[in-house]
Amino acid sequence: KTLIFLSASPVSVNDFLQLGANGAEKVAKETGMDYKIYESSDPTVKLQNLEAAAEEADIVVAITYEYDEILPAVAAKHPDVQFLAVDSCPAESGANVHCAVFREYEANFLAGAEAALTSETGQVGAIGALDIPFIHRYTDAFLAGAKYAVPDIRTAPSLWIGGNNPFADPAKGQQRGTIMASGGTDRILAAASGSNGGIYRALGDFPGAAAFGVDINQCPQAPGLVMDNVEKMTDVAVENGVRGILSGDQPKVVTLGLAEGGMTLTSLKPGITDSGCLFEEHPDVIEKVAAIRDKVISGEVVVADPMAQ
Amino acid sequence: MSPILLAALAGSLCGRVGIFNIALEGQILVGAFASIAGSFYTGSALLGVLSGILVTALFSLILALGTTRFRGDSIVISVGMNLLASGLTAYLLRVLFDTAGTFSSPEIAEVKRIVIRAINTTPWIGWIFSRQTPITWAAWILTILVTLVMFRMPLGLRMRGVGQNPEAARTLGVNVERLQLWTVVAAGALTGLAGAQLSLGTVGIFAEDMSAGRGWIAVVAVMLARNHPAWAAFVCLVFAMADTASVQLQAQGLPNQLTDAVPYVITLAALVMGSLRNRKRRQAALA
Amino acid sequence: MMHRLALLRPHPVLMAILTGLVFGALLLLLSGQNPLRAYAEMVRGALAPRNWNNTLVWAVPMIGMTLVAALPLRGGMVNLGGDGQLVIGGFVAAMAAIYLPLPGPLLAAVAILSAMLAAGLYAALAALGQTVLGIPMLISSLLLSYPAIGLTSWAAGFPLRDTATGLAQTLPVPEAARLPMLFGPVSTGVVLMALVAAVVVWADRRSVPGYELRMRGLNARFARYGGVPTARQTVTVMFLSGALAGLTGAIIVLGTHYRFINGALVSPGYTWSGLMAALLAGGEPLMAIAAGFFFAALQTGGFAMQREIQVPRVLSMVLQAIIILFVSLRNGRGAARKEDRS
Amino acid sequence: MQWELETTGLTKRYGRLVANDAVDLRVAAGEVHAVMGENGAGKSTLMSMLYGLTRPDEGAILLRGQQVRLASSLDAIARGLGMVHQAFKLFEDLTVWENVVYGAEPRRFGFLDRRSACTRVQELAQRHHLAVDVRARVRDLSVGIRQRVEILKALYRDARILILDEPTAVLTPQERDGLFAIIRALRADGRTILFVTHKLHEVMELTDSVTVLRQGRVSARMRTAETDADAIIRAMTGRSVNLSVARSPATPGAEILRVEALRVPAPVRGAKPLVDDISLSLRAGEIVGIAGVAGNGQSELIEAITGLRAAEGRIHLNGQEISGRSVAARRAAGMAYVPEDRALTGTAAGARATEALLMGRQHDPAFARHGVQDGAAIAAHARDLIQAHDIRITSERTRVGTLSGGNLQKVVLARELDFDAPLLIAEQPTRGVDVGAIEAIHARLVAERDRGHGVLLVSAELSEILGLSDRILVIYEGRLIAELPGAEATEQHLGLLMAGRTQEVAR
Ligand SMILES: Nc1ncnc2c1ncn2[C@@H]1O[C@H](COP(=O)(O)OP(=O)(O)OP(=O)(O)O)[C@@H](O)[C@H]1O
Ligand SMILES: Nc1ncnc2c1ncn2[C@@H]1O[C@H](COP(=O)(O)OP(=O)(O)OP(=O)(O)O)[C@@H](O)[C@H]1O
Ligand SMILES: [Mg+2]
Ligand SMILES: [Mg+2]
Repeated sequence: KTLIFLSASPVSVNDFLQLGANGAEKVAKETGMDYKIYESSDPTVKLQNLEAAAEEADIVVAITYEYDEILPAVAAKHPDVQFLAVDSCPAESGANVHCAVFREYEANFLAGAEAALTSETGQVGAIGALDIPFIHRYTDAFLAGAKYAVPDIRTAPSLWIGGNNPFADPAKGQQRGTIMASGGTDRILAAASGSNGGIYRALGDFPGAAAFGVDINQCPQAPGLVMDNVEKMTDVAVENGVRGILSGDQPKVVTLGLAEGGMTLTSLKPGITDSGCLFEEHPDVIEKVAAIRDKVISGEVVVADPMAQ
Repeated sequence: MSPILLAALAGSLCGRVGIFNIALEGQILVGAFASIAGSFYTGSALLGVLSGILVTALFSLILALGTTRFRGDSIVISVGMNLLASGLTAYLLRVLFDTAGTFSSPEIAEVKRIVIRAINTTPWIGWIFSRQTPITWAAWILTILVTLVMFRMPLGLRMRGVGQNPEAARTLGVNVERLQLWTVVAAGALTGLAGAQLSLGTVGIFAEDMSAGRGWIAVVAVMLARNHPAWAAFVCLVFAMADTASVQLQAQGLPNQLTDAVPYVITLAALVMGSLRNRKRRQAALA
Repeated sequence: MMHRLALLRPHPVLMAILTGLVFGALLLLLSGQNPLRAYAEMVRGALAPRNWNNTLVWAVPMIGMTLVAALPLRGGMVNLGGDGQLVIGGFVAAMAAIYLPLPGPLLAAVAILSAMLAAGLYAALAALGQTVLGIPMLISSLLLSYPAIGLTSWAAGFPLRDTATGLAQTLPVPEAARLPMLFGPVSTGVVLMALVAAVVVWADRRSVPGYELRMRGLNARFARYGGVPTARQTVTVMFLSGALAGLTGAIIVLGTHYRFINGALVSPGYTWSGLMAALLAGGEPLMAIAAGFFFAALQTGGFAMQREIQVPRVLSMVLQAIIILFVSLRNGRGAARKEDRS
Repeated sequence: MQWELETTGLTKRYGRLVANDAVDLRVAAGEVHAVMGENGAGKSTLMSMLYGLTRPDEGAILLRGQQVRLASSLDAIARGLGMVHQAFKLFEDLTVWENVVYGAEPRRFGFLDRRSACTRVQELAQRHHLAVDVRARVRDLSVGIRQRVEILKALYRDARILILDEPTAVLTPQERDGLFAIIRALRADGRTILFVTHKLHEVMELTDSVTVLRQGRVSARMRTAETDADAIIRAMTGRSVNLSVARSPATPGAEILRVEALRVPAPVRGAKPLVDDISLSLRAGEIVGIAGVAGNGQSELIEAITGLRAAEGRIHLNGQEISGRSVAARRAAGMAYVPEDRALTGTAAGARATEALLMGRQHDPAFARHGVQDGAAIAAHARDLIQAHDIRITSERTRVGTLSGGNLQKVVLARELDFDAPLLIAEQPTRGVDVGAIEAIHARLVAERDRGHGVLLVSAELSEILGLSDRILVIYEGRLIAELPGAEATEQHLGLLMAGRTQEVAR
């Protein structure tokens, strides 16, 4: 049997893609399947790769929203191939399409709370790669969490990287980071993928300032500058999804949030010691954040999905 | 803005000797890559910057030899170089560092920034003057230097002559091709420094296509300034202010898709206004 | 004399392609790959019957943007604003198709025509910048791209966004407005583009405007002297060039994506590849189309190569660049263009 | 005897063409030495080898008996050679002093020493009586002054031997006299001058000895004092040539062209208009010559009439008002135009003969219907013209860039005469064309007139103006300053007028 992992951009461009690929590779090895990655970088090639994968594989894992449009038609043409859409779900699709999507806003909400609780200046903010609804799931939820934890916290207007290369322009990240930090913001969510590095460098010039990374633990990348990370466990989603498909009991749609362990903060992961993150200096805050998480899980606190607005 | 400024200096040098260089974008990218790689392998920021300068100077030999020895068209060569830079850096990123997208590593030694404590956190002034790398300060010194060389030194006189009338320069014993070649290579070194500032100076990270249009802005500055280095620097300054202002506009809630276009729209507006002023003059020229 | 020499040279383009392949092979060896295997995958990925469709799908916009560049180039002008014109075309096509209350095929036709009109007018703006204000078209066309990209991307991201998805993209285009499929992923856009390409080639060789444009490209002063209205010609040619970009954008939107997706028209780099193909051919349409097709095959093959043996597909970019460089060095082209640029 | 400058067996080949064939040149110290020959005889080639711009294939160059290798003009300059080229080689945007010191700049601490550069150039100019404002920009200078700048450049580099390639071609007789005074002073200063020219009387007036080239070979070497014009012509051409055109008096008819108050403003604010309030009239069956030193507005006047340049004022052609109309409309109203530069304006090097010969008639129903070209008709038309005008060309599909200058001029003439337009504007129609071809072109122009067409002739060649014009208009600094009947004009008289010296003429 063959498992093919489809990514709309090179996996190493984005940490959560890499994570997903790792998960796919792991589960393929475990279950004795052949494993391949098809990377694209363009909508047309994406379709070509999807079709080539459907021809060849038994299970196709397609990651990110970018496959929403084209997956249903291709899946319909290949009824014996099973598809797993990770991170997003096509609107209407056949029985051979399964989805694993995330409630990113839940974890970002917690990060915002943590930011507000640790902020010394009393001001937090968020920098996103692009001003698109999907990224508001990060930025808006972050600010909402801050307000929830510390009602009189000030929030800076969100800034965006933009330009020719929003997901990989660290220099612009540095500029945005500097501008936001100079304005007195000392906790900043960096939701800009490859541009994040620049945001971290900027904070190096502002003693006491710290950033929140996304997707994986980014603390080692900028020691002493990252407070915590909003982790998106795409590897878990892929592994569980593939196993479920193999055993035949994978539901049509799985949404993964705090409750399912699909989204988390680095600080809330069990057994974390050597994270390199700043949160380790604030065990009291982490306790409070953990309490908020429990409330979110229990439904006592409802986090709004910014994309649904 | 110093990467753009350095690239604009390079562009005006090339323009003065009659070579239209629109490969600045690619040259910056090569410089950014080479200096990161140099810094990574040597562990020294200085060596990293030097390797950025050296490699980009070598890279610019394509344009230098292409337009002089092989009499190719500078636009075609430049477009080819831009593509080559983009492809080659991405390819080498995979081959050398086994990664795609961005490359960062603790082993990359960054250029230290000069922090002026007193104004460090002051808005505007702090953003502008504090936390600048030596490269940025060098860029301004180089602007003065290039302007001096261009208008106060025999070398500059020769360069201006070569751009205006290569045939005349040749009869006076100036080796036109050699002067053009070295000017383009020197300009390549400047863009290498620009790339070093972009990657090593600002963030210590290399990202694919991280030049992100900065070379094109430099081209525009050079054209607006008609190859005058000091004016090009002025245009860069205006552009940088427009860019910073556009971030402020973002903070006011304007979507980034619109604010991104602000510097270009301002440039266009400046062009239109400038030519409206000169319009009468031109009407006398060929209809 | 010079011309005679150029004719005697043995297939400079072929030599350049060979040199490019040799360089590419060296790069492949450097990274521990087998060049023969890689090239074989590339050829298979581009030309094998199974993949032929993919190449075709890629070639349609590629050739469209090649013509966009070639048309002005034929007259010694450069249009660097293809990206802006392309997104305007794609955006207007999507808007017309989504919001105009027209029946079936008429809707598609109106969408395409309005895309061509809008993009053409936008390109003509750059031409007017040159003829009326004296702003070099090279620079005005490039600068005009940014607001076009910004505006459409904002519109797709905010007021006109399809709120059912998390993306900056418009609503889907109604079924009726979509270009019918021919086979596989190949839509009737292929036919449309082939027709347009044929018209361009024919007009270049047989029509009076084609003659006037060619003469202008050879010597702008001569054309003016002979009564060619060069200012009006500049505007017309840029309008047509922009209209072709608009058509390309419309074909992508109505034939492939079925909506306007932010970034999807610009990110494949059709504009720059097309410009290179056109430069490679010195603006001669038939050669340019061949070059565009060649690049499309190269790029499609590159993707397949990456898929099959994980060789980074940026290698095909490198190949393209090296071929371009060698052709330009060997031909020393562009002497005619210097006239207009000064 | 020790020669100041000597060449032995100097040979230069361009492919199969031998531009210089074993040339032995001998120039004595302190003399003015003329080099003569027809177009293409190899004069410029010889001079550029002497100045190190072109490397000889064979032979040697000797300076004061020493053989020298001149790898570049730098070598030549270092050995005391200076050259003023047929086409000036100046930097238009730079000042006079910058042009002069270029490549050998005085320095102070590595910087350009502008003050000492200015004073040195100023002193040099005064010493040699070359009046020129050293701080002026070259673009603002007249041709005569530019030539002085060129001479200054050579003197600044302390040239002992000065090469002047056709220096008088663009000068008025008065400017020419000024140049001759300068040359004599230089000779008195002990310098040697090599003087290339086509004009016999200049040779007789100024030079000490003459070397004549014919088809790349030295055909004669003589002392000026011991020879005469006829001998030189025979050495140049191998025959006697009569350049005067036989023609009957004009019979002017209806007015074809009327220009009223034509004005072309200057490209920079505040400067004088290029064409300043010019009115003129041309009748059927006459040739009107416009005489003037190059750069006095004649090119701009013609461009304004033909529609290539925007202008104020009114122009009537054939009774139709054409001011403000396009080039195409003006051509359609009955205008044919042989431009001054056949390669830069009159044709495109990359165009095939069919295409070059079609220009201007591309919309003619004979060649195109509804915008679609009739290839067969176009080719047939091209073949007809090639045959009728005896254009030496391989086929009608050949690109015209491969033609020699004379044949290229025939292409332009053939096309424009074929319009059969009532107005023919001919600008420098024989520039750089050899003697035989000149005779033929002059005959064509007269034939046009005799067919009842009006011919507007612009030429810097006084003999051409005098030989062909029924009426002569003199243009000076953008204005028409005199009109005189062709029969009454003399070279001396015209020369003064062209220099703007109207009072002296009146006296
Ligand atoms: N670079 C060149 N390549 C090929 N042929 C050349 C070149 N330069 C000169 N020739 C040819 O060599 C011959 C001699 O030319 P040259 O310019 O020396 O003549 P000339 O006597 O100066 O003529 P003119 O009176 O027109 O100035 C001509 O036939 C010319 O076409
Ligand atoms: N720079 C050059 N490179 C190559 N060939 C040249 C060059 N200059 C001149 N020739 C060739 O030399 C020959 C003579 O050219 P030139 O222009 O001197 O002729 P001409 O003496 O003006 O013409 P004609 O004898 O017809 O009046 C032509 O065949 C021309 O193609
Ligand atoms: Mg000649
Ligand atoms: Mg000559």
